[in-house]
Amino acid sequence: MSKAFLIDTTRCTACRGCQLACKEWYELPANKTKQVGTHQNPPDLNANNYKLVRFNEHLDGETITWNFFPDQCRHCIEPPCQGAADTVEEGAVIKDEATGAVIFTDKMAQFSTEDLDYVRESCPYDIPRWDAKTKRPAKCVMCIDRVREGMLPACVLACPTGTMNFGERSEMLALAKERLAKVKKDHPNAMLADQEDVSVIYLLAEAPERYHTKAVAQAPARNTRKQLFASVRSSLTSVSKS
Amino acid sequence: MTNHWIDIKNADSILIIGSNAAEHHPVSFKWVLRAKDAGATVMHVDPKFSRTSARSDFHVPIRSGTDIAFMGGMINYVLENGRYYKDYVVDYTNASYIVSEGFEFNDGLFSGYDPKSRTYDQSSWKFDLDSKGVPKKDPSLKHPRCVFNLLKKHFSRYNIENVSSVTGVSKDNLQKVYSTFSSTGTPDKAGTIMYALGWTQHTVGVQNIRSAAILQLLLGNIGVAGGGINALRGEPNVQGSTDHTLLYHIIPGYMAMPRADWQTYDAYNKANTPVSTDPHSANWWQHKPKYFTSLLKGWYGENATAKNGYCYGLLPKIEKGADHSYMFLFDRMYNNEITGGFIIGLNPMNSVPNSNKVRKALDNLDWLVTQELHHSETTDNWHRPGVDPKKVKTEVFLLPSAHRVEKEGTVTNSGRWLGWHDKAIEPEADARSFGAAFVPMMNEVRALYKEEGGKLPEAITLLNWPKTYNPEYWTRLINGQFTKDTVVKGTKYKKGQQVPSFTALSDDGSTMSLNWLYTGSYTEEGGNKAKRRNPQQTKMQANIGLYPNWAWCWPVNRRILYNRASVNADGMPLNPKKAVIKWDGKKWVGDVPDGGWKPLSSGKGKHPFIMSKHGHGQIFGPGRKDGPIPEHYEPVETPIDSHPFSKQLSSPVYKFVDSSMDKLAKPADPNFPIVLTTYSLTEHWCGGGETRNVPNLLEAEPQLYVEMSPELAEEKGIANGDGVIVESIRGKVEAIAMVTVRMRPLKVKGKTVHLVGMPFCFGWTTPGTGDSTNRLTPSVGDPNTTIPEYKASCVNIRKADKLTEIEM
Amino acid sequence: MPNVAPSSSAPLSVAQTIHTACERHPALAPLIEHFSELYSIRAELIASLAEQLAKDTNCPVPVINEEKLQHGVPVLSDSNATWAASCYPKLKETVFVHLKNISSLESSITLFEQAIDTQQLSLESLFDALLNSNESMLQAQAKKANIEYAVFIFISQQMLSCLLSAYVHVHKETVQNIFWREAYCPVCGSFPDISILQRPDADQSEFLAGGGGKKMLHCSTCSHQWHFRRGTCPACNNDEAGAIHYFHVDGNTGERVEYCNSCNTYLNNIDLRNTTATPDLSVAPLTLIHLDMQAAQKQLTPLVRTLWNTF
Amino acid sequence: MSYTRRGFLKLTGAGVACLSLSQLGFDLTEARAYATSLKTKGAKEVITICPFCSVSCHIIAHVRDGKLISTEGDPDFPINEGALCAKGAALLSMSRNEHRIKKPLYRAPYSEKWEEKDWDWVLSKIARRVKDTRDKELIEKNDKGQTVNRLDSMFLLGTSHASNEECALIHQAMRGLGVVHMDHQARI
Repeated sequence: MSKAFLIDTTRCTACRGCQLACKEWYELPANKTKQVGTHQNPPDLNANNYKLVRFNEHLDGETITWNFFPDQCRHCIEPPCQGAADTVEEGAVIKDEATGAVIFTDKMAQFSTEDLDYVRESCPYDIPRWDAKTKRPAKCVMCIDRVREGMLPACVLACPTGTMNFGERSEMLALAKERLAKVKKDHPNAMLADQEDVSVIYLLAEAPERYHTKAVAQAPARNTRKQLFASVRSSLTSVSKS
Repeated sequence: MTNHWIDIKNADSILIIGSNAAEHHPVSFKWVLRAKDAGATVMHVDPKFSRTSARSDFHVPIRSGTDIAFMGGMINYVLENGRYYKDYVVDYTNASYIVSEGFEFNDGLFSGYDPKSRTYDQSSWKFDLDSKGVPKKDPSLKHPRCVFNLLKKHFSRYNIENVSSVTGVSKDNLQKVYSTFSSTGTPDKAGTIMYALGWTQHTVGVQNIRSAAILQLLLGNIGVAGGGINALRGEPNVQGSTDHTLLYHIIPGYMAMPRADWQTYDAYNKANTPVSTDPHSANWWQHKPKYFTSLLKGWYGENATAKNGYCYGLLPKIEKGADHSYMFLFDRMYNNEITGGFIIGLNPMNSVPNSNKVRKALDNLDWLVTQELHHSETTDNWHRPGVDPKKVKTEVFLLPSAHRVEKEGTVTNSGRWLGWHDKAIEPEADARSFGAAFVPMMNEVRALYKEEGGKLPEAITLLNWPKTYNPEYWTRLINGQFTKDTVVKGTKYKKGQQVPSFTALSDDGSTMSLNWLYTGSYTEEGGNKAKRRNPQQTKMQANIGLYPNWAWCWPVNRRILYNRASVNADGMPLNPKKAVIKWDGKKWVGDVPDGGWKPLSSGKGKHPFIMSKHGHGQIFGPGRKDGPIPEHYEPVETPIDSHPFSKQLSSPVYKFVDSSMDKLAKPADPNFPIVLTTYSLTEHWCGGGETRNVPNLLEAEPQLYVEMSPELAEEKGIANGDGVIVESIRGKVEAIAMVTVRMRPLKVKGKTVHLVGMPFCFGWTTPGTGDSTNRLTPSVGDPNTTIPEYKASCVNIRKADKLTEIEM
Repeated sequence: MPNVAPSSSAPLSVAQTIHTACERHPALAPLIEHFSELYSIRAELIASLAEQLAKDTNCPVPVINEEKLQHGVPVLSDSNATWAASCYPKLKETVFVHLKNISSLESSITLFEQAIDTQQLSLESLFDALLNSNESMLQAQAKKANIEYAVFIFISQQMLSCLLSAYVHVHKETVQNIFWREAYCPVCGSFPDISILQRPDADQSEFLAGGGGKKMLHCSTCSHQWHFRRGTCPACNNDEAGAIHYFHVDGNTGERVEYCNSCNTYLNNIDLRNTTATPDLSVAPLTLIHLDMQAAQKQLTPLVRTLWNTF
Repeated sequence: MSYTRRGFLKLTGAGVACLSLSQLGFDLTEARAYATSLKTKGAKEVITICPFCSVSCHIIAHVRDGKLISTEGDPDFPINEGALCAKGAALLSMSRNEHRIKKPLYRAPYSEKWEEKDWDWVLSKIARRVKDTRDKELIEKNDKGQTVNRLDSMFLLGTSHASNEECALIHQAMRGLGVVHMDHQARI
C-alpha cells in the first residue's frame, strides 16, 4: 500500500525546518541567494532545494493574512511527468510500487534540455528543476532511502509544528479528514488540495491561489484531473514526435 | 519577568506589545497558544504584522514610539469605566497615599524641573507622612491629592480621540483592546503583558513599563497566576548577566555602585539602606548591609575585615549622576579620552546607534582585547571599508571563544530559573571560555603588581582570586559560604560550608556571597540546585505549572513574585481556581510566599510589596528620573511637531551625546518624514555575527531589506526588490525594498504617516549582505537606563541608482 | 501528555511487528519467526482476560496511595492476585498449550501442570510469591515439582505477565498518570525490557507540538509504560554529564542500545520519531536480538534478563 | 543504587537466573553471524542549554568522539518540552562551522594583517597593557579630594553570552582594576 503526506498549512509557521532538514539529509549546498523583496528564500525551487516554504500575503479591507506553503513534488498517483518522459525513453521516470514515490532514474541523464522542458511543462505543479551538476532534473524523492528503512522523510521528522505528516495513504486521508473538519469551524472554505490525484495532500484554510499559483493542478474548467493529465501527455507526445 | 514562561498559560488575556514573541521567543509562544486554546484572547500591538500577529486573535498596528499614549488611554478607560479591582487597589497599592502639596504637573512637566541641567529635583515627588513617618492614606480614595485622584486627573487627557490621533490606532481597535484587557480587573481573571526590546528601546522606555505596572496594579494582575509584567528579554543569559552585573551603575544583587560622596563603608550603608517605621512594611532592603558586606567578603576574602571597612576603600567610586554606559563611553572614545579595553561577545560596531561615529571612535584606542567565535565588524574594525589600516594605531587582540556547548556553568532565563549546562564537547581548537581567559589574565596582572608594585596594587593583589578557572567553584561562591564556624537556627556550619539562605547572610564578616539573590541555590543540604530535574509538584502547584523541584529560581525559589498580593488578608487566594499561595491555618502552601509571615489579618503580616519601602505597589513611583507617572512624549525624532497632551514635545530629560556627528532631525522635518523602526529577524541572531556564518541561515535571509507599505512604495516610485537608499540625518544605508501589506500607513493627527522597518543583523564582514542599519539611528537614550532609541527615528527613502554594499 | 500516540499510526500487531523485522533483518527470521504465533496467542489471551476482568466485580481497582508511591513502593506491592481466580483456567490452558510448542520445555510444562492438578502448587500462592519476591518459597516449589529453577521461573513469569498485562489494560486510566521517578514499574515493580522515545504530540496546537522524545519505559512483566527522564541511568541513577551512551547499527538511528558509562547496564530503545509504524512492544525486544548480541560482545549487562538477551 | 530499595520485583533484576534461547534448543549461529557483521556507531547524550534567546530551552546534545553530531530539544524540560525553534535547531552547524576563530590572533598597531599567537603570549601582553594603562591613568582622587580609585580610561563591554560564573568573576576583576565603564547587551 502506498504512502502519503498530509501537509496541514494551517499549522505552518514558516520556520523552514523542513526546508533545511531536506538540504541536510541530501547534503545539498546552500545557494548564494539574494534578497528580492520577500522572505521566500531561495525565491524558487532549485536543484539544491527540493522543498521550499512559499510566503504569500493578502490585505482584505483591514485584515492581513499571511499564508505559508511548503512546496514539494506531489508524487502524483498517475504522474504526467512519467508520461512525458516515456515519450523520450521508457523508464526514465518510475513510480515506486511500495511507496508511490515518483523517481527520476539515471536514464534521464541522456535527456536533452528540450526533453527536460517537456517533462517540466508536463508537471501541473511545476516541480522539476534542472541540476547542472548531475545533468538531470532534481526534485523531492520522498526520502525513499529513509522510507524503505521504516524511517520518516527528513522534512517530516524535522517539523516542530505538526504541519508535516507522513504514513500509509489511508491513514493520511483519515487524518486529513479529521483535521479538515476541525479547521472548517474557523475557515468554512478550507479544503484538501487534489487529494484524489496526489500523494502529497495539502490542507488549505482558504482558496489555493491565496497560497501559491500552483497549489492545485492548473486544470481547465470541468475537466477531471485524469483528463487533464491525459491531454498534457498527448500534446507533449505530439510535440516531441514532431 | 515577575512570573515565568509556563505561567503565561494561566492568563485569560494576553497583551503582546513591543515584542514579536512568535518569531523571537518561539518557544514562549507555545505557552501563549496554550492559554489561547483554553480561551484566552491574544492581542498583538505592533507597527508590523508578523507571525505573532498571524497567530493572535487580532493585530493592532501602532505608530512606533507612542506606547504611553496607548497605555495611558487604557488606564483612563479603566478609571473612567470603573474596570479596576477596587479592594486590591486600596489594600495593596499606594493609590490611597496622600501626595504632598509641592507636587505638581503642568503642561507636560512635573514639579522640580530645571531646564538648564535638563533634570528634575525630585524632592517634591513625595507623600505626606504621619508622626511615625508612615504615609498618610485615604482608603476611601476621595482625598483630592490621593494618588488615585491624581492619576485620574493625569490620564483624563488620554481620551480615545487624543490617543487615536497620536498613535494612529483606529478608535475601534482601541476600544477592542481596552475593553478586552480591562475585563481582567476582577479577582477570577488575570491578564499578562509581554514586552521586549520594542518597549525598552525608547527615550521613554522605563515609563512604557511603568505604564504597564500601573495598569496591572489597577487590574489586580500582579502577584497572581497568569498576570504580571513579563519582560521577555533578548539575549541568552541577559537575566544572569544583569543579576551578576556587567553594568556600570550597580554591583551584583542590584545594589548601587559606590559613589565618591559615599567615602566609607558606613557612609555607603547609611545612604543605601532604607528605613521604614511601618510595622507592617517588610522593607526588605533594610538587610542590604548584610548582602553588601558578604559581597565585599567574596571579593576580598580574608583581607576584608571590619577594621578596614571590608576593603570598601579600594573600590572605584563614580561621581553622582555620572553616566558610564556605552553611549557615553563611545562618545568619550570619540573624544580621545579612552586608552584601551575589552569587548567580548558583543558587536557594538554593528549594534550601537550611530555606527559611523562609533566605528571612528574605536580607531582612537591604543589597545583593544576582543574574544569572539567569529570575526565581526568590531574585531576587524581596523580594516573596515574605506579605512586604510596603515593609519589605524590600535593594537588588537582577538581571542577565540568557546561556544555554549563547549563549556559548563549556569545561566538564568527570563523567568529567573537557574539552569546548569554541561560541557558537551571540548572547545574548538584553541578556543577558551571567557572564564578560562580572564582568570589567568588577572593572575598575570596580579603577578606583575606583586613583582613591580604600581598604583594602588592592593586593590588587585588582595582580591580573593583562584589560580585556574573552575566554573563550579564560582557557582558555590555566588551562593556564598561561611567564613567561620556558625550556627544557624540550630544547625552547625563549618567555615567554608555553603550558606543555606540569604536570611543567614550577615554584616559581621562571617559570611561571603557573590550575589545574595542566589543564596540558597547551592547548599550543603540541596547541592547544586541548578541541576535539579525533578518535575514533581503538588496538585495546587501543578494546577498553575510552578515546577518548584525543577532547577531553582531566585529569590528563594519563588516562582511568582509579589505572590502575597494574590491572597486576601486571611491568606485565602483571590482566585481559588488558580491559587498561587494559600494559608492553610499553620503554614503557606503552593509557591514560596514573599516572606513567610502570617497573613495580614493575624496582625503579624506584612504588606505584599516587600521590596518597596512602604510595602505597597507603586502606582505613584517617585524613584524615576522622568516623573512619578508616565506621560506621553514623542520620540526625539518625530514626524509631528505637536501633540494634544502637552506642549512638551519630547522627553524633557532624555539623555544624548553631542558631537558634529550626532545630528538630530528636527520635529516634523520634511527631509525625514518616515518613521524607522529596527528589529531582529528569526534566522539571524542580534547583530548577526554568529548566524551570518551559517550558510543555510544566510541562504534563508541573505541581505539587508527594508519593509514598507505598498502605499509608500508607490509614493516613492519603488518596486518590490529594488535597491534603495535609506537616509537619516546621520547616515545612509543601502537595502532591498520589501514592499508588503504587513506594513500599514497610519493616520496621525489627520495626515498619513509612513513607517518602515529594518533588521540590523547584516554587516560588511559578510560581503555583499549590506552593512549596519544603526548608521541611521541616533545616540539618544532613556534618562533612567540610557537605553538608546532604536525603535523610532526619522528617515527618508529613495530608489538607488546602484548599490555598493549589497550584491545585486 | 503520557501515552499519546498520534492518530496517524495505530500500533502494529505482533505478527506485523515480527514480519517487518524479518524483512529488515532476514538473517533473524528463522529465529524470531518461531515466536510470532506464540506472542500472537499471548496477545489474544491478554485481550480476552482483560475482557473478562473488566466485567469481574471481584477485580479491584488499583489503590493509588500517594505516600506509598512517593517512597518508591509500587501499587501491587504487598498484594496478592486472589481476584484473578476466574482467570486461572484460561490462563493455564493457553499458556501451557502454547509453551509446549517449544519442545525443550514440554517435559517441564507437564510437570508444572501435574503440580497444579495435584494441588501441590496453587497458582494463587505462586503469584503471591512472585509479586512479593518470595524467592525461598519459589525455590522450594520448583524443587518440589522437580523443575529446574530457571525454567520454573520462566513458566511462572509467562503466566503472571499475561495476567498482569490484562489487569493493567483494564485499569489503564487509573495507573497512567502516577507520578513516578523509579526505573521499576510503578504498578508491579518489574524492570523494563525496552524503552521508547515518543513522537511529538501532533494534536497540540502548532507551537506546542514540540520535538517529542519523551522516554517511556515498557514493563517486562505487565506492559505498563511510564515516563523516565532522559540522561539518567535507570540502573544506578547516574545523571552526570554524558551518563547515557548508546550505539546503533550504522544507518539506523531509530533502534539503539543505551548504556550507562558508569555501571555498564543497558536497555534497548526504539525511537518512534524515526518510524511510521509503532511496533508491538511486548514482542519488540525480540526483534532487537542482534543489538543484544552486540551488547554482550561489549560486555554490557542488560537491565533485566530475558530469553533474548541471555547468552 | 535502587536495588537495595524496597519495592521492585527481584525476579526481574539482572542477577536472576534466566533461561536462554540456546538452552531452549534454538540455533543462534546465523543470528550471531549477522549481529557480528553489523557495523555500529556510538555516541553519548549531554544536556545543555540553547545559547540564543532568554527562554533557555534545554537541549540534548549527541556527541560522538568529542564532536557534536546532532541535537534535540530536551523533552523533559518543562518549558520547551522537546520543542526547538529554527535557530536552536541550527546549533549544530553553528558550533562546527568553518568560520570559527581557532587561535588567538594579534594585530599590531598600523599592521595590515592578523598574526597567530599562543595564549601565553597574548595573556602576558594584555596584562602588560592593562597594568601600564592603570599605573598611568588611575584617578586616585577627584577634584574635591575624595578618594575615587577610578580607571576612567579603560573599559569592558561584556556579554550576555557569558555564564553567571563568568559574569561574576569578570565584574570582580574589573572593579578590582578600578574600571567603571562597564556595559553589555542588557542596555541594548
